Amino acid sequence: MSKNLRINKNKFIDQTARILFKFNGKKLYGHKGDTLASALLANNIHLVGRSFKYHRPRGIMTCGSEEPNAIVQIGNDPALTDPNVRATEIELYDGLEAFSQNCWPSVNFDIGGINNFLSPLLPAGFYYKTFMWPASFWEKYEFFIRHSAGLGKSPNKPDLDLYDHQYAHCDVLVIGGGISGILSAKLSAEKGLNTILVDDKNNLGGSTLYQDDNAFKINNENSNIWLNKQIEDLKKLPNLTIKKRTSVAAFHAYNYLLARENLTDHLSLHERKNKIRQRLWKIRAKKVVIATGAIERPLIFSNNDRPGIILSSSIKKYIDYYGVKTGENVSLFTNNDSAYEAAISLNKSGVKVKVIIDIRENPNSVLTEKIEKAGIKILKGYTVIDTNGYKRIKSFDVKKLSKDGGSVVGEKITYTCDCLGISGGWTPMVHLFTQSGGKLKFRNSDNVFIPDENKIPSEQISVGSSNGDFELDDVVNNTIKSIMVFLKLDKSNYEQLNIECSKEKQKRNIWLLPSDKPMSKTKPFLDFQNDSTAKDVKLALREGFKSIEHVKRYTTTGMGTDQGKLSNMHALGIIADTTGTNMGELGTTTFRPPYTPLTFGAIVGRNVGEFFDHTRRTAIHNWHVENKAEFENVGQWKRPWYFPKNGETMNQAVQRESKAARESAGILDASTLGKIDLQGEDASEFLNRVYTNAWSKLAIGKCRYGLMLNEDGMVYDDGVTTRLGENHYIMTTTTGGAANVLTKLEDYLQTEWPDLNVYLTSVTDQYSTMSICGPNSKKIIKKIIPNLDLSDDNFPHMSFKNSKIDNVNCRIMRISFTGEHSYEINVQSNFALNVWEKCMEAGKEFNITPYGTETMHLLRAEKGFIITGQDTDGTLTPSDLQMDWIIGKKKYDFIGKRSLYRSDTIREDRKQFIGLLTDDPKEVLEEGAQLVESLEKPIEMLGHVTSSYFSPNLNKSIALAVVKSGKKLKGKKLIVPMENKNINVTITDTVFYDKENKRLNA
Amino acid sequence: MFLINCPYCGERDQSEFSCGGEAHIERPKQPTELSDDQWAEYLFMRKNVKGIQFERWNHIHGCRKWFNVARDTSNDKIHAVYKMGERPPIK
Amino acid sequence: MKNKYSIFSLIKNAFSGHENWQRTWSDATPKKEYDAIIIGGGGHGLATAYYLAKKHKMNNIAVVEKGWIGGGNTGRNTTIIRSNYLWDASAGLYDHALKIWEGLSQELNYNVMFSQRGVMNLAHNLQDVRDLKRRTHANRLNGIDAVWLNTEEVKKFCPIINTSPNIRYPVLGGTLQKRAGTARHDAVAWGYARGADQMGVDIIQNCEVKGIKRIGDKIEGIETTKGFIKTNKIGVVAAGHSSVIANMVGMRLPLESKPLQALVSEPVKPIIDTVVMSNAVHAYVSQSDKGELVIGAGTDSYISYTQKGSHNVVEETLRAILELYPIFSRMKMLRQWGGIVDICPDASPIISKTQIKGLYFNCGWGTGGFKATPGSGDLFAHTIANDEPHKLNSSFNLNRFVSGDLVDEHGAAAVAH
Amino acid sequence: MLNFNSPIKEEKKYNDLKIIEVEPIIKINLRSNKREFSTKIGKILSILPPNEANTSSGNEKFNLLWLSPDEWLIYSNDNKMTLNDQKNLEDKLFNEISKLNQGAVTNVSDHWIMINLNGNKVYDLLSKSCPYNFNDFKNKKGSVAQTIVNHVDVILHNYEDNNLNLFVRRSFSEDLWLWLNDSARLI
Repeated sequence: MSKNLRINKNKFIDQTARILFKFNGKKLYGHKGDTLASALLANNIHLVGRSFKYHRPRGIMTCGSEEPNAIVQIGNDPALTDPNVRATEIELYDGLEAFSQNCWPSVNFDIGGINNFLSPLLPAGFYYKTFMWPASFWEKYEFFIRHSAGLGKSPNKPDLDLYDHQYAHCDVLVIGGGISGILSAKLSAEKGLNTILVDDKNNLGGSTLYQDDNAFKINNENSNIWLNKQIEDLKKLPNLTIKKRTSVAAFHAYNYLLARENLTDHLSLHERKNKIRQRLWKIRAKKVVIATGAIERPLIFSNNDRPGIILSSSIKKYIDYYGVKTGENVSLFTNNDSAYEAAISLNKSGVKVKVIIDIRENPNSVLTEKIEKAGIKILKGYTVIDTNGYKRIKSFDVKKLSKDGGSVVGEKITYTCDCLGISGGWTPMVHLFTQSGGKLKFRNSDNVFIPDENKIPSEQISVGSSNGDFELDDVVNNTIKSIMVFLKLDKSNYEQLNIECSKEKQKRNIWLLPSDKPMSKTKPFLDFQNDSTAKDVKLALREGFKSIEHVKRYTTTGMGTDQGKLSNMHALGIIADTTGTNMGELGTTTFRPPYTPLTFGAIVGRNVGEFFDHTRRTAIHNWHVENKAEFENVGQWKRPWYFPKNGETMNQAVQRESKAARESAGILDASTLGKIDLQGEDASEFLNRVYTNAWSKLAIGKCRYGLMLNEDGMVYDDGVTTRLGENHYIMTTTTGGAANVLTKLEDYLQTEWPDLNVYLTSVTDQYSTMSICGPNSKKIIKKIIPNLDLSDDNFPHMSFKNSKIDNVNCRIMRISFTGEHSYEINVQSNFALNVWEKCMEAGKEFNITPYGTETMHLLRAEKGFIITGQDTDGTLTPSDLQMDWIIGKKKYDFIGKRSLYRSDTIREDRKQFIGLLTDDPKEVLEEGAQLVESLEKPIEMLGHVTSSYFSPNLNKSIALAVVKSGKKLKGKKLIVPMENKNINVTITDTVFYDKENKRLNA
Repeated sequence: MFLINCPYCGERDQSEFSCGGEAHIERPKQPTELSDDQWAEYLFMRKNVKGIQFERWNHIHGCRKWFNVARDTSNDKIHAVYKMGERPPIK
Repeated sequence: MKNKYSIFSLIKNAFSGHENWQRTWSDATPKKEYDAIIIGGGGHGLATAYYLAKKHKMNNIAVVEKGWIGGGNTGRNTTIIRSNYLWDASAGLYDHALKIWEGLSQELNYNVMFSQRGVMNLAHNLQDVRDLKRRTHANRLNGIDAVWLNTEEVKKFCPIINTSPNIRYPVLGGTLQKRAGTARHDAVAWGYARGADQMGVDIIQNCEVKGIKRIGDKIEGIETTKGFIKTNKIGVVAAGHSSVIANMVGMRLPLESKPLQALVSEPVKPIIDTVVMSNAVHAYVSQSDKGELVIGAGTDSYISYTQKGSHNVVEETLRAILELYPIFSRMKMLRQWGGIVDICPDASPIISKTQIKGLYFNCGWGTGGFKATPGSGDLFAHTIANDEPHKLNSSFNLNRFVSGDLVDEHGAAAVAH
Repeated sequence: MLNFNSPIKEEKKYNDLKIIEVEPIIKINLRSNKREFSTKIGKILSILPPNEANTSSGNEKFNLLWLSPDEWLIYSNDNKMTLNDQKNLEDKLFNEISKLNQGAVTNVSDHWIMINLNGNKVYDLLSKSCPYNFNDFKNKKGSVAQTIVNHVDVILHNYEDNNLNLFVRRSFSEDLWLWLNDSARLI
């Protein structure tokens, strides 16, 4: 167990620096440059986790993002722990702590392993067929299912890390830093194009980086040496940006791509402080080059999932790049030449390769010759039929394949081993291509889906093995050729390359390798993480699930955290074989973003906490804060809700504020109301069309209340509009409706009525508005603006005056939302705070009382004024609101007019706006409570309470409501049925206070 | 995110725009003359095309101008952009 | 009669290596003529066929599906089931469905995994509170089990929600329906298909409708990629593609088909045991039995049939998720996808006859059709079989857009003051 | 005299970056689709409103930014202009244009807050949350862009190399200011 399998020879791993890490609590050492996987393997640890369903022991199978098994929990700080991290991707850092997942009590002894023995009862979709009796028990079964499912654990404290976003715009984006990506980027940047090259590793070069065998040469140099020179040249190019540790997650339409850059996950915890963990690049590229490479396929045979069974190319990388032997008694099993590359590397490193099982009858290339010369045994036309060992492979059984490959013949041979390398050929990584909308075609010769060059959705190209070129000569030559066309290059420095590549391209493909046992006795895994086997796929087909999507969903194949990178092709192959369909016709499942899982943090970036959403503040905001206002969120605005004094509750504060406003003076910051400046000779006509009432005759200097409808006749917004000049108005809207109203009005102007000469400009932020109301309001205004004639004759209700406060111009409107004599001061915002303070100073002797939205609501409710959005809900017409008076009957048209005369909008039994008084004047109704006439079931609901308050000025509870046929029901008794009691109420008029409007001019 | 070529400001990211739905639905000049059925056609009924759709977009975070776009709703490809009041440049 | 599913049949089949399971449903080739044809093999379409056969004894019927059954919104939604709707008509419709859900696994002998883990809707501003209280009161009086929870009760019910008063839009309370929950979406389609198939319904996949033949105002049949099929009754349950079918008979519908996106995280051990929805901080989340967080995003504003939406919608959704559940910041999005939802102006569905005799539409479910699947199928079957709507779907007719009697489920239309 | 209170009143310095609010600045919004409009503006300001999209014109006193085919923004280079001078200019424009039905003139001095960003990292900073492609903009003095930064509407004016003025609505300005500073420290 504590063996060291490190070979002392490597330039990629810094063996001078030892790094301490812990796996399942055990202290281990690795080196800088290791991944967790390579460090574990160097410590001879293969068993990393347990599978999802059967809890079978699983080990490291790959060296990249396709890893299905070796996924671990990193760290145990509840705020910073990361579930489901691939050991093959995470770079080792000092102090890294990793834990096996989905096992209890430990990965070595896992109770859940019992599922493996129950597996005959747990075929694909078993849960659809059982757990139904008794009916009420599903949730009890489900509890156990839920607790045995899941992989790692979610953090349970808020994340402490920072995430960032960055937009980038480039001419060419090259995805993948392997040999074809490097050549593409170089050609592009040399042409002078603004180029970005991204690669998910910390080193450019892909697999060529460590391909130092003399069987692969470019211009008489070993391919790795040649490539290194290209990389050095590349780094000098001025208009090239290289982003390492950056993985493209999504390729959206219009060449919009998302790439995640990892900035700190490879650093020790103390080095991460105050650094951004991940940055999401939002890249808009004119052209995209996809050079994402290919992934080696496993082979599907019984018990192909044991720890120690590793993809052959990964074995090669562990040896050549990480300097780690994956075992000391290794055999290989293959259907193509890739395994021989691994054999050469193993041989060079002094690892004995016992035998290579090749399903091909006559593999015959420079590589195979090399191997045979080295004295390594090759069994040609053979297959592995089973493996043995529980927590690590111990041996495997081999038989000769029949001619057609459909069965096995002859004697069983058993070989011992501690590692079995497997290679089933290669699958191009076409995920990003298909995400972008590209369509694939199937190449029968070697069973791969590759981009269909006739179905490319945008300015993009796939090159290298992601385009189906797997051999060095094809990769290099075709990449150069196609990039030259794609970027319209006349010539390149690469036209006379001499490439030696000695692999044989012959493959023999058998999706599901035969066994000497009946199918039901075998366990040929397809999706290693989700434990779905070839048997499950066949069962699904027998049960009538024929579409690839049905099979995927029924068997869960391809739905693990690796999203089927290893399993999808075999599943398709087995379906095609079983149903006798051509794979090209079968098609693939949809590849969905992201390519590799993306943290929520990276997607959200910095819009968390205080930056979750904007806070809009009025110019007087700081005064409110200093004066201890409680705030209400109204849209994005912060509005003072009430101003509690000396520990008052909200109710106490509101009662005090409301009384003060009626008895002496109150002041409200109304700056959040939307304000639109209208100019142009058709401004009056425009208002006629957008409001229900008539505007042409409004005199200059006068104000008027307007009601705006949607085209479907329902009340949409309201506010007061003032005529400042012949062709000049200022309109106010509700706070929440401001932006939408302006957009809607612009829409009508630009698209329906372009003939109208009217210009709209938002001035919401230009002017701050403070409303002073109450019997002493006049005296206060007089103090601030002594020279303004405030007599009712000169300055009547619903009119305005231009004036000056000190040196600053302002507009004073005499309008009222409280029913009191009141003034609204509109002043340039940068002077508003000072004007407010002046009002407070001037009002001091009258006990001027600042009030917030709650008191405003109460005061207006006493007068029966509506609040759109509170008393209306988008289903009420002006007539429903008992506001027939505001409909300009003589007007030919206005927005929404026609809708008011439809058969269901003219009905008399619609819900209508009314007032309510509770029989018990102390009883305050709950807003939202329903109104009924009788409690007999089924209960018919007649309407609901929209606004409700205890009125200090009337010393009783009042409410506003909408009730079916309410207009006709004045005086009628209704019931408000609450959970624990029924409240008796009577329908009244909507105006509770000062019905004669005497106070307006008081 | 689409890249939309505002006829006034040039190519901009979709996040600067808002979509106003099907284009060339003219508001009836004389709504009062219409039957309930005809009014409902104007108000609610839509072609909801799968294929080339003519639709309205507003460069709401830019020049605030409305304009028309011919976009294939089956693949989101924009085929043409043209100003309000103009006829579609393609069929 | 097919295999009955049970633990015993599972054991029995285990002994024979699961070689003897029968087909869940058979792939039919179209007959020349049917008494009725359902266009669209999603959950609603298959349920319609199931109830036509079961309750109305119409067995000579077919479901035609252009792809594979359950491949549209049935297999793409976030599987939330609830009935706490505001208006009486909606509450009636959705609670009818919920009641069927409660016995559906047993009725279909197929475990649809309906899990009544509760659905909680959060309020973040004073108007939210008014609206949700209004809904809670209405629900209670309509016999729907909704209760109002204050902030502490919200926290108690789902402890991982950030209920701090210092967040941008603090949680001011919420309404909870305990009977609500989630189900396994694919199983619903497969279970109904199996049930319908057992009663003789033909399920025809990979059969795209290319045209509808009618003489005068009477339906004659459909043109498909598998040839002409005669029928006098067509029920269209084509979700996002409803307008495409309507256009075949020259009809326009009050629908817009828009992208709706959803996503799942990598699977983790149980961390959230209910469904939480929020309108103002727009996101909803639950956790699947597999352990994935299932998160619903919003719709885009434009029409699209691409099954793809804009990235900013996903970003906004996750922003809301992290505001309410900052512990999820390190969780990883595993898979993201889109569906095409057909949305009515009043956010309520259409289950209705049309002016063409024998042509019926069931559409407009917008973002929330899954929850209604059994009820929708039952009521649509009733409407087709009787050529008259059931009382429970009479409000959801096409004429409401003409007369103005909308069932506006948007709630409060505007934020205002 | 009333006190002037702009929302930010700060200047912040970072590596290669300086952010400062510059106020008071007079800003006037102009709208017109009339032919004589341009001449009138030329007479009053001695600058012609630019016709080309995303550009500006200017002299030592004023800048005139293109906002749309019928909309422009005037802002002054001088934050010492008296209230009276401001009022006079506004009135003059209003009387010559709006009163004569040649368009609209609206004072938006306090609607927009002007923030000056200066330094080599200006565009890196904005690109953290602005989808706009600055590749051409940054090389062309006088360029104008209306876009969004951290989801807020802004007007950007390329004043000089790596020196731009950003206009944001007053009610959003403190929020955007916080965001700009939080971002600047992360560059």
